Amino acid sequence: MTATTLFNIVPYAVAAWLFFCGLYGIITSKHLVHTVISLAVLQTSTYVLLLAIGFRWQGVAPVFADLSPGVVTVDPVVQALMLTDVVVEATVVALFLAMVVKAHEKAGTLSPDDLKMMRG
Amino acid sequence: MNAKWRLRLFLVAGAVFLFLYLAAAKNLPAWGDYRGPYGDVMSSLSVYERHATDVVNAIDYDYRGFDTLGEEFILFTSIIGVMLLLRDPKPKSGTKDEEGLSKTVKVTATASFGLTLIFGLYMCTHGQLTPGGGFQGGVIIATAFLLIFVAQNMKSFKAITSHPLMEVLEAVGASLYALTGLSALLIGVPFLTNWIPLGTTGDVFSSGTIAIISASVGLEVATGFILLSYTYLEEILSGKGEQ
Amino acid sequence: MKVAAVLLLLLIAVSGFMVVRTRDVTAQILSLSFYGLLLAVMFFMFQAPDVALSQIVVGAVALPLMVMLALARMKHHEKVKAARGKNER
Amino acid sequence: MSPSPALPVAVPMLSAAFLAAFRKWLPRFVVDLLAVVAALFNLVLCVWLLRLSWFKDIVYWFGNWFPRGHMVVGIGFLVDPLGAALAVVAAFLTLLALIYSWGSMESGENHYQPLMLIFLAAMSGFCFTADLFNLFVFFELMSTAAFALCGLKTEEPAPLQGSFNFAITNTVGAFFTLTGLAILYGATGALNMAQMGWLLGTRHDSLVLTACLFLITGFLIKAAIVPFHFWLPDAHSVAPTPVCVLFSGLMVELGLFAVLRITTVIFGSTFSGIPDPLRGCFLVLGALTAVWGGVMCFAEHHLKRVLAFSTISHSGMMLFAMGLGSRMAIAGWLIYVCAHAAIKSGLFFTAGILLHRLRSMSEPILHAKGKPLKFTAALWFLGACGLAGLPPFALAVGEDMVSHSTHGSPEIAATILFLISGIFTAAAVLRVFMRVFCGWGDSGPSDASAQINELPESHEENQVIPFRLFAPAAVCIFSGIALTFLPSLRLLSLKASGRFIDQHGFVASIYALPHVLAGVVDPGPSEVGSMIAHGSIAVICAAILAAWAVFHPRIPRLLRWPSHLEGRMSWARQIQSGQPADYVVWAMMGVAVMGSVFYIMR
Repeated sequence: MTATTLFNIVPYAVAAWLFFCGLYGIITSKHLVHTVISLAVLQTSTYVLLLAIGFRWQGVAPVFADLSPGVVTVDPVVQALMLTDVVVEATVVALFLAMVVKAHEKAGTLSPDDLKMMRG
Repeated sequence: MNAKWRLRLFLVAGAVFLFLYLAAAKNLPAWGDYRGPYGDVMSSLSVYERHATDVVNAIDYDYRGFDTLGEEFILFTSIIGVMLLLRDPKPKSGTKDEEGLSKTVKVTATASFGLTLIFGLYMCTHGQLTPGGGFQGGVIIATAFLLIFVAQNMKSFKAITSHPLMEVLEAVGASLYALTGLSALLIGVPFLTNWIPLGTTGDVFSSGTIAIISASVGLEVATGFILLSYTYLEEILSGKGEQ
Repeated sequence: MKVAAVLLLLLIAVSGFMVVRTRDVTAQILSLSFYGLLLAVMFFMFQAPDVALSQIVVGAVALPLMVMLALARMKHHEKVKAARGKNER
Repeated sequence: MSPSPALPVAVPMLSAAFLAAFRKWLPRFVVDLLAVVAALFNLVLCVWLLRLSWFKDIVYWFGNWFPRGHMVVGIGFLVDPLGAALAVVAAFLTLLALIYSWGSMESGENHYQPLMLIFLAAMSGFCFTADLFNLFVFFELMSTAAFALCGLKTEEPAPLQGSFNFAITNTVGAFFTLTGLAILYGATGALNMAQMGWLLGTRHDSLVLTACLFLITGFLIKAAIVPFHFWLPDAHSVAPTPVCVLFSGLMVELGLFAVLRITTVIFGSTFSGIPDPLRGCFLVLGALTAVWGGVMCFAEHHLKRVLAFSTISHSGMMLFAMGLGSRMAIAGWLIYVCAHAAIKSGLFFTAGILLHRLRSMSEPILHAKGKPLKFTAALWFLGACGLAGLPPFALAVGEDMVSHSTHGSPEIAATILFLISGIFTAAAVLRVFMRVFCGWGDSGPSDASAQINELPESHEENQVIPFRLFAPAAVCIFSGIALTFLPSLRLLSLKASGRFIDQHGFVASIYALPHVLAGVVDPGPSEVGSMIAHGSIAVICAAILAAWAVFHPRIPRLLRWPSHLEGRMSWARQIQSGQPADYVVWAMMGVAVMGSVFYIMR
């Protein structure tokens, strides 16, 4: 494997690593809020991956307000896919946190080890 | 499974996972060598066809507007979910007032309320032209209202945000998008067709339905985030159970 | 440019790991906010101003704020519960 | 005049927004009425679309963005008979669920109806879409609505835990799917499934294999295939009855539908020259799921968990049919899915009646308390026969078609697996019937999950079962029978499945190219004799197994071993640990094993 091949997969490797980190956080979690934050980290992996896929070294941002038409841009589609995801992520995290808050109020604990209602 | 075994199994599976991921990455186009064609077609079309200079927003609110409708309803659903889980069905009256903050902070925050609000509104209405749009503008508007909470007291924050009108406005934001889509059906073209005259490129009222959709998304996101923060703060604000 | 991009990505990889390694939830809010900001910088660098804007408002501000609000609410609840317990005794 | 395929998505969304806005001012019955009307409207629309799609796929481009040459610029819907049939089932079940919960469901201040309608909108969009990212969006919308609906009864700690496990596992799955999607987008530069499949062609390098694996992982989690299944019993044991109906009746099967659509349209030519690892994985995982689900089903004592594990077992059989993959097998799959939706929903509604009248879901607590409920008992018994695959339930037709779609050892394997799945699930349901409705034997062993406290869904007290509860249960069970008598059911499903698994047909429809549909030979009516033999063997074995469990103290010690299946499977039940961390680890193991198989077979 040459240095160029290695260089070419750097962002993908970082995305894979972030996915791995998120999963690691979830499975070693001792606190439900920590679980939710780990899930948020897991999601950022998809941002890095999507952005890296649509990137061009010579490309500019796809905003033509001060550009003449015809210049080379980076891929606007992946950015469009990410844009909505970023905002939606926050509300979905809010929903998960609401579950955690309510579980804390009803069960009085935040450690997943103590929540064994569903065993068996 | 105890923690030790869980971690061991995970590390084994995780190693395979990383291998699978990197094996795929090896065959992806090299970093910085995006080959198209979807993105390039979009970049070249949207200024001519949609009179929108921000391609990302043209995709989000027009070419792939149906996805954004779905995403907006994900937002709507999670907010219903949060309210369902956390709202006290019988809210207590009485608001605890807090002094705490210094006068300087209060004045600064009140002053920045107006600025932030205007900035948010600007973003919502200029989505088709410059970076920004309903999603970002909406969150900024919501932040402006949270500044009231910091600057003034909880009472005025509550007076503004606890109103049932907030929920109605949120639903209006969500349904305005769907209604814009349906309006196209009435004139005989497919759902979400951008049938309003496109105007001059670079104008605030250009790009037809993109401007309307961006504004409705802004309304939905702003009210949604205000509702979220209010729902979380409600119990603390009312000082329930402390007497 | 290329060196800076690689360094930034490596920094993101490290700080992402730090976020999940931070066991104290209050400290985690700070690291999450910092991590969100780093991502926003990366988005700007990779020519994605739209996404960077939403990442700043959401990832670096709104998301940590949500976690903070949730923690505040849980703390409040615990306080109320403790107060109630005292009264009963 | 033909209806726009956008309407089944837009109308429930709009009604949901309207109901959410005015929920504080509208009287309860208006909210219920509007929700029911919206669901009914959707049902009519979907039936109409099904009829229209019969002769030609309906292709619909949102925003009037037709493809430019080979480049698809917008989002397209493609309505084909199989997808439309599932959309009809979705609307039908939602309608019945809304009727069932009419006036009840007090918790949640009218949040329930908007959430149900959004769930319906997401399911309809999921059945129709031809765009991969759009499929993901509807998947997420469906999941979000499901998480919220699952935690509807917020007064108990158990629902929150169940929905938290559900949410974490499914969201991790969604990110797997999104990663696979991003990789495919990087390779093809397209998001439309037809365009992706056409661009990929027979390419089968590591990129395609990994992308395929990650893409289907999210949907296999939704489909509750072993080892991705752990969330399902947790979610089902806490969700309100009408929500369980939608989960078991269709949401799980839609996971499989998405797997089928992706593997036929995008990866349809990938494995044409090389050994197909997907089929093998489907067959093995399907068989494993069918057996494991059946055994665990028999080991449970919480009524909703019993039914939840039986869904897992049947989901495994559906995956097995997908592994066989022929036109006939997929036709059988379609009938099996529809029949299963009807019968399982009927059983859940019946369980809901028990919960309403007797205020519990635990088998030991309910022992002999169901004696006065004659009609409910009859429905429960019919449901058990249906699960075993006894004619005239349509499940038998589906099983027959799947197992006769091949010859030799796969045919024997399919027949045996259908028997095992039918026997164990029906035995568990019959055991509940004997203990609860007949009062035979002792109250049976109790365990932690049987203790899950369940608050009744309504607070009204009545001595007769209200019509709104009984009617949906009866309608479901009897539509499971009525489906069998649909004229030329086998021919119709063969036509639908042939269109569905035809990759070139899909591409041709998207690009409006001419395409000749492959002809269908009318398979004629099924062999009633073998179906009856098969079904009766399953019912008799199930009854023996159930009776063995119920009367096991009276059985000589030497012959007691089958009853060990009930109650003493502690090692198996410990795997179901109730911790999201474990569930994620199991899912990772599943991904790792499947990935290894993919790479070794290449």
